[in-house]
Amino acid sequence: MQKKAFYSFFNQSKYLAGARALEHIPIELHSYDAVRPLVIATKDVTASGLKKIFVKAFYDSDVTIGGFYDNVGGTAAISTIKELRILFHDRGCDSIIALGHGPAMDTAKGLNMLVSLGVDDIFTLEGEDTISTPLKPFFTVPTAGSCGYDMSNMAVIEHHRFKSDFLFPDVVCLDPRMTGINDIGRAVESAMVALTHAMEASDSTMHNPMNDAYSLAAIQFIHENLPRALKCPRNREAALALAYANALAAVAFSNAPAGAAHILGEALNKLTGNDPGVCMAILLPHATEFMVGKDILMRDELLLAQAGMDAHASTPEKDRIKESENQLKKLMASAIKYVPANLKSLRIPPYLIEQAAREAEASGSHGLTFKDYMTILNNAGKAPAVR
Amino acid sequence: MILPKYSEFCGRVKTLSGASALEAIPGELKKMNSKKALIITDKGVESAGLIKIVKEAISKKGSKLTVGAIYDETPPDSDYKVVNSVASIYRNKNCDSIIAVGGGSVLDTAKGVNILVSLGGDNVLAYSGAGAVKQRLKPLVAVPTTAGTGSEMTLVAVIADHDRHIKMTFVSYFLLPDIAVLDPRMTKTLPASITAFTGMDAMTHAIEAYFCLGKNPMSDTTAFKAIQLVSKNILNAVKNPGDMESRLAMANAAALAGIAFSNSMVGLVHNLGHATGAVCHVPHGVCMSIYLPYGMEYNLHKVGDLIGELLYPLAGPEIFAKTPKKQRPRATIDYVRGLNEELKKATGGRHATALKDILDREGKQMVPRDAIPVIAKNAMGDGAKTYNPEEQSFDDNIMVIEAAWEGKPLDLKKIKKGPKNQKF
Amino acid sequence: MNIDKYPELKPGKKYIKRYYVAIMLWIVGRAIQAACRLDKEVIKEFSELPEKFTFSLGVLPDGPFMIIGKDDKGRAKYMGWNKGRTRFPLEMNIKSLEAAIKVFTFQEGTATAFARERFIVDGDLGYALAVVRVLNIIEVYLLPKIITKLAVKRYPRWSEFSPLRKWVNRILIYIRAFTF
Amino acid sequence: MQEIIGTSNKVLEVDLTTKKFTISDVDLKDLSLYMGGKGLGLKMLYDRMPAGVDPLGEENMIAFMMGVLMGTGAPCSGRFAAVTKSPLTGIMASASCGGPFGMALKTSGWDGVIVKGKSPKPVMLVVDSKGVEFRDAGKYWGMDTHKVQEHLDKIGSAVVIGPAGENLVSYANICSGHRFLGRGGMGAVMGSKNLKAIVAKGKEYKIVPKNQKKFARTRKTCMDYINNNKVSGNQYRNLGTNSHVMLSNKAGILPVRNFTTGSHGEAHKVSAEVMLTKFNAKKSTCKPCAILCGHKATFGGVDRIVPEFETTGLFGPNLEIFDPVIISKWNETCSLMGVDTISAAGTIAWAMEATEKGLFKSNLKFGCPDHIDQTLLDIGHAKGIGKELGMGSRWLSRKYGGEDFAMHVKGLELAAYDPRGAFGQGLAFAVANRGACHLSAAFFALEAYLGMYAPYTTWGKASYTAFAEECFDAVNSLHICQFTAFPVFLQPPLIRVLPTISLKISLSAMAPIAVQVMDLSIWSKFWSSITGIKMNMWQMLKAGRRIHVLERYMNTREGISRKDDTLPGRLLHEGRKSDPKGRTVPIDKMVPKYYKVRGYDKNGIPKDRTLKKLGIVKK
Repeated sequence: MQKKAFYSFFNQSKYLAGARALEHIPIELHSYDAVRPLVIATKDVTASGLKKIFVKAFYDSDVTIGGFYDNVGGTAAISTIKELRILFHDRGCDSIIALGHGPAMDTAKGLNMLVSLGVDDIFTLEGEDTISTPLKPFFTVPTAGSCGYDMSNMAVIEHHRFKSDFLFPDVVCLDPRMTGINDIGRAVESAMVALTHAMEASDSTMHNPMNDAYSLAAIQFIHENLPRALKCPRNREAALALAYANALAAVAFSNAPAGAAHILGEALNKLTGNDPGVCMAILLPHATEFMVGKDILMRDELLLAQAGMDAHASTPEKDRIKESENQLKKLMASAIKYVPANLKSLRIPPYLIEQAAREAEASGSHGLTFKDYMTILNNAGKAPAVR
Repeated sequence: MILPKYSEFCGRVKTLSGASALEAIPGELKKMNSKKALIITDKGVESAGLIKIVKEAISKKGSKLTVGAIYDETPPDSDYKVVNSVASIYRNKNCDSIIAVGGGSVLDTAKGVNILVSLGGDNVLAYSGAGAVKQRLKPLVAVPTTAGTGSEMTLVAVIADHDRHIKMTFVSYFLLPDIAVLDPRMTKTLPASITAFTGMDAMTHAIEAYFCLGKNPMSDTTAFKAIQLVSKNILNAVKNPGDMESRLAMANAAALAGIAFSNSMVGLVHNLGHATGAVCHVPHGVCMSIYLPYGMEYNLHKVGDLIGELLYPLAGPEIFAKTPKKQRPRATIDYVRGLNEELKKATGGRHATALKDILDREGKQMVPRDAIPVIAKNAMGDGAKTYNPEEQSFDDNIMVIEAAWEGKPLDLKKIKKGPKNQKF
Repeated sequence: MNIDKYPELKPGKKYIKRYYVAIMLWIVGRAIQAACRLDKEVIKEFSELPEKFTFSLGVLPDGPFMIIGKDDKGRAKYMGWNKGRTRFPLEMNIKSLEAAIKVFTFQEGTATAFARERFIVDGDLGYALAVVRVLNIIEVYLLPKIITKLAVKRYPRWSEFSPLRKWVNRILIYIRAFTF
Repeated sequence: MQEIIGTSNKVLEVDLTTKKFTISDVDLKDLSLYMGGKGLGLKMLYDRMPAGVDPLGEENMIAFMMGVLMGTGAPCSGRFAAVTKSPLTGIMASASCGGPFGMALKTSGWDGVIVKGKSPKPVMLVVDSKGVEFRDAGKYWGMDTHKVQEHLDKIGSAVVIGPAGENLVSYANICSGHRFLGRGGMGAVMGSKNLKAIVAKGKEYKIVPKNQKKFARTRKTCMDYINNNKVSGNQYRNLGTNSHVMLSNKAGILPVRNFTTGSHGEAHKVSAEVMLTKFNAKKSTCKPCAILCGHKATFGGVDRIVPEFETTGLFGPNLEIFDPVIISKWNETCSLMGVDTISAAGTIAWAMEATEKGLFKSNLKFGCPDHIDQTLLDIGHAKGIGKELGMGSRWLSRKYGGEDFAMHVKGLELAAYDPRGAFGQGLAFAVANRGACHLSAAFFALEAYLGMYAPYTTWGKASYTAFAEECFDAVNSLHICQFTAFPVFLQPPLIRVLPTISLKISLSAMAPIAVQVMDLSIWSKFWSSITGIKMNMWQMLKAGRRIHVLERYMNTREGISRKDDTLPGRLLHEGRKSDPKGRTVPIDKMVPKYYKVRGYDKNGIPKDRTLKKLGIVKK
């Protein structure tokens, strides 16, 4: 570890994880002097009956839910946010709880900026560290669908990116009743995003012990629990662990530069509408392989997180990197039913793939060239359909 | 990884770490639009010339930050009167942020001051208790000068009321410092012995965090990393104090351990350690390093596997792989004992491994044998015991302390064992 | 947007659970009072607490509570369940009713509950620990071994806790607790 | 004059890179499997073009295919099809047009022309019976569609592109006479090949059906049907497609203010009645035609085409503008520039809303007619703001946000029907091969106008959509006007005597059977009487299915799958303001059913079994 290099690390969130976590929300709200949260949920929450559980959790507390908006669609839309501001003020709310996955969280973050900073057009805040005053208390209750973005310090609204430490949720409440998996495919996709973020955060040349604690924990969780979840989606413990992993990966992601697989995955998602989780999952093994080939360091702690102490200790030092690549491949293979093995099976036209590489280079946050990205993409394209 | 039925975790402190971490303070404070900082510290730190370094660092060119005032009379255990008076200084000089340079008491004082100046009022005791503070406070930067206590990561402040002879505790997540600065220059001047036991202090935090009742996934990984860093660097840091890299590593380890133990509470070692410190005024870290092996032995039957796992970060994969699973817990404990011995060598015997050979400056014994019952009694009233996997009654305490006094391993048969294999 | 579509939701009540916890607290409270006249350990613990010491154990945000105080003879006295706004030198609060249920159905022992941060202790931790020790003893008295085993870290041995003393006191405590 | 019996079965293949052309003969088997027109075009591209080519690259091909009926004088047969890979959607696009070029090419002895490659500098093709002549088109480059056609008139009839096509506006169209190969940005494909125009001299051959007697008989019945049917014989003939305005407004499926609500009090101002009386319009249609839906009028001193409904609806109410004169003016600008009015209007509507929401900077505002004409010119010349608007609403919304209200499917902007008032149309939009195409199943008419389906249920919608798609793909391969569907569906005796209610019930309850009793034999009779190859209506429908699945199959090779068969967020999440119930399209209920009917797998990919059964891939 190059501890000489300066690093800074931050994570705002407090995690409540486990049985009856929801019932702890009122007391947490209290520690912020908040008593009237506005709840923002995605459409599916009501449908899958989670709303009932959530509301019941507030019984016998002195917290009144100022409003339960459960109509967030596929993306965080500025119009929704503006409407929610009216609701927020009308009910005199003093805090925000986001329930569900991505869009709800982003909407909540947008609303929080709007109501806390009193701006009229949040797009003036676009970019990094544009906020300098704390926002209103913001809690999140992720469900199974939420992925490695949602609990990060970033919000994406209408393709505008907002990044600030004040956008971290104050409390992340992981309750097995909420994180239960009902769509395993979706769960796998989000786990893959988390895995990508975690791996690339721990691999990135700027890793530091603090961030490692998070990313390695996330990786370990996923490697231990994704297979369990695949075997039995009803397994609540595994589901909870995956949700936890997502939350931790989000932190690692917030404190490290985005990696190649992440950048390419997003570009492909934008161009073709394929799920980012799928794209990243396909690209990740090849991206890491490429990095190793470029001997951009990939550390053997990784194997420790993937395979546990005994496996790591019993593997001779020089083989560890190879081994952890195999471990990754093994994991992907176990999820083959939901995540195809190569880009070919997504049938993306070559000219779009090139465009993706070009956009990835333009984003420039990882310092790879168009050629590098193309090699990764081509490897991913050629890979055998069965692992 | 063990995922407990229910657990909470919060590491809400921005960490700046590196050879030039201090220089980053102005920028970070600027983000929180703060312009004028009050520096709180104590004489020791001042005389070690650390304040000079800090001042130079934060007033380097380009920084908008000015130093409003420096208060360096913080007593070894923080007093509420001091807090109130410092608060008035802060107000008079109308500062808008606090930089605390020093150990636990300095930071506790700073936390108290921060409460007063942010929430108003002129007596800090009005805010004592759990969760009395419910708002974000003014920016507070913690610059630890001993790589060990990890107090820069804790949400508790203990402020004494010497008139009534009580210690008021203040507990709130808003008491966490906004920024913790880990800069090797701050720990460079520590003498070997102190480096040794503060290091072991951090080690103890981490190890106990790893097997005590409040453990949770994140406390595990942080503790794991901390142990790794300490066992890799402590000897080096003691032998050649100038080695910035291992100094920084130790500082990081302390911070990580701080996160770990403030989230998963700590047990017997701290319990007895606190008591011993309170009764015989032995430095915290010394007790820690002595009690650590006993703490593990005492809980062996409940959390043996976890203790076994600890061999990995302590001794490294090779030894771990060589040792068969059944012998790992034992090996871990022996390793810690061994480490203590080595430190004893490295510090020329100043690093004690048994209570009886702790000596003060005049070289007379600090923990007399007849103090043991008093310590045991005192320990019954210390919170840490709650989180120890195994129940500890008065007699248990006596038994453990005696062993530690003698400095010979615990007789496992003597331990009253509850149900095996702790569930989390 | 039609904001009436998203009405505000006032918290409901979980009566059965509330009553259950209330009753448990009442029993424990009475039992402590009784034990403080019988069991030497309990008496010892209490004698070490300061004069006029009172503490409350309850569920946030608004009860039920159990308030125990030292009367002038230095013995524990059960002082009802209604806390009101008064503050006590020691307040041990369980964060939510559900958590309280977990504790009082002995799914989580006191120590586990502490470890899982179900409790908020306001006041001197030393006293709190004394109270916890008392609670453990009370549990030993009130409940059959199988259940108590779940609740405490280590069930007291014969040496510490002779069966004779246990049974005699158990009966007496039950009698005292439910008679006035 | 020489005669061609049935079809010439000869297709010209032109390579602009090498400036060479070859003549390939159509295999009669392919002809009977794919019928000609669109179907045959797709088949030929499928054989010639690999998957994943860049739509604007030189590997892309564009095929202009004449139907079997073309030139025989069958009613409403003056139409031809074009097929290519669209730069707007990145998948196959097909369009149909009633311009004079079709007749000319057919009577020069060709059933179609396929163009590939890229010419270094502007070029035009002149086609006669001998073949193709490459002429420099430098002097025509930059001319608008009408001016260039005036120049080319003395040579023959042409398909041309306007400035939009030259500037690769991704929804540029191709013009022939006053008619357009409207959707999917085929103009840009021609532009990318530096191909300004294709001119066919024509008048060299006479097309005669093989079985003249049968042909004449069929023709007569068809004419009767058309003239007696109230839609084709009255509504369209007298009012044109603008008659949809009031019908839609009544049914609440008229898009207003970028699909925020379904009807508007001022809609009558742009209704067909008002327009035609105001403009005292005359008929102006494709030839030969028996329905005569097109109209042109003289106002503002110049002859102008009266805008079709899509244009009126999307440039009118959807932008909250209710002045027919202005709308026709914009219609004119679009035609001159060679821009698809539907996509242009859709994109402008997005721009207006995005501007309102602060996502995008422009001077466009709902209800404000200023700037729009200029914007259209900018789009055509890819100047300033027009450069980006020319990329279509999908591209814009991906760059600037606002995907919820970017009204497109697979990149193709929605036509002027709000599916929240006609769920079947919603499904049709979602699964249509070329994107949000209103003609692929034209469900709106049955749901909202003729009341044969309950608009707010999902019963039988999947089966009917599938049936209609097959039948219309057949129609577009024949190739005959799609409006003949009204008479052919509704005029046969059986249907005519049945009360509507019984139709309604049978269609909704047992769609699979009900659609089988419809008498479509008219169309198949035409085809077989001309070619002399046997084909009954079942075979024709199967051919339709074959064509449709082939197109889907080609699209899935470009990465199309379940994720793309959906509707814009607005139609799924927020109800129309005009609808108190705030109903939205239950798309996820209908699509899986549709896949089942079609024989696709869960992910929307045609199963091997299906492909084999239809003979698309070898058994």
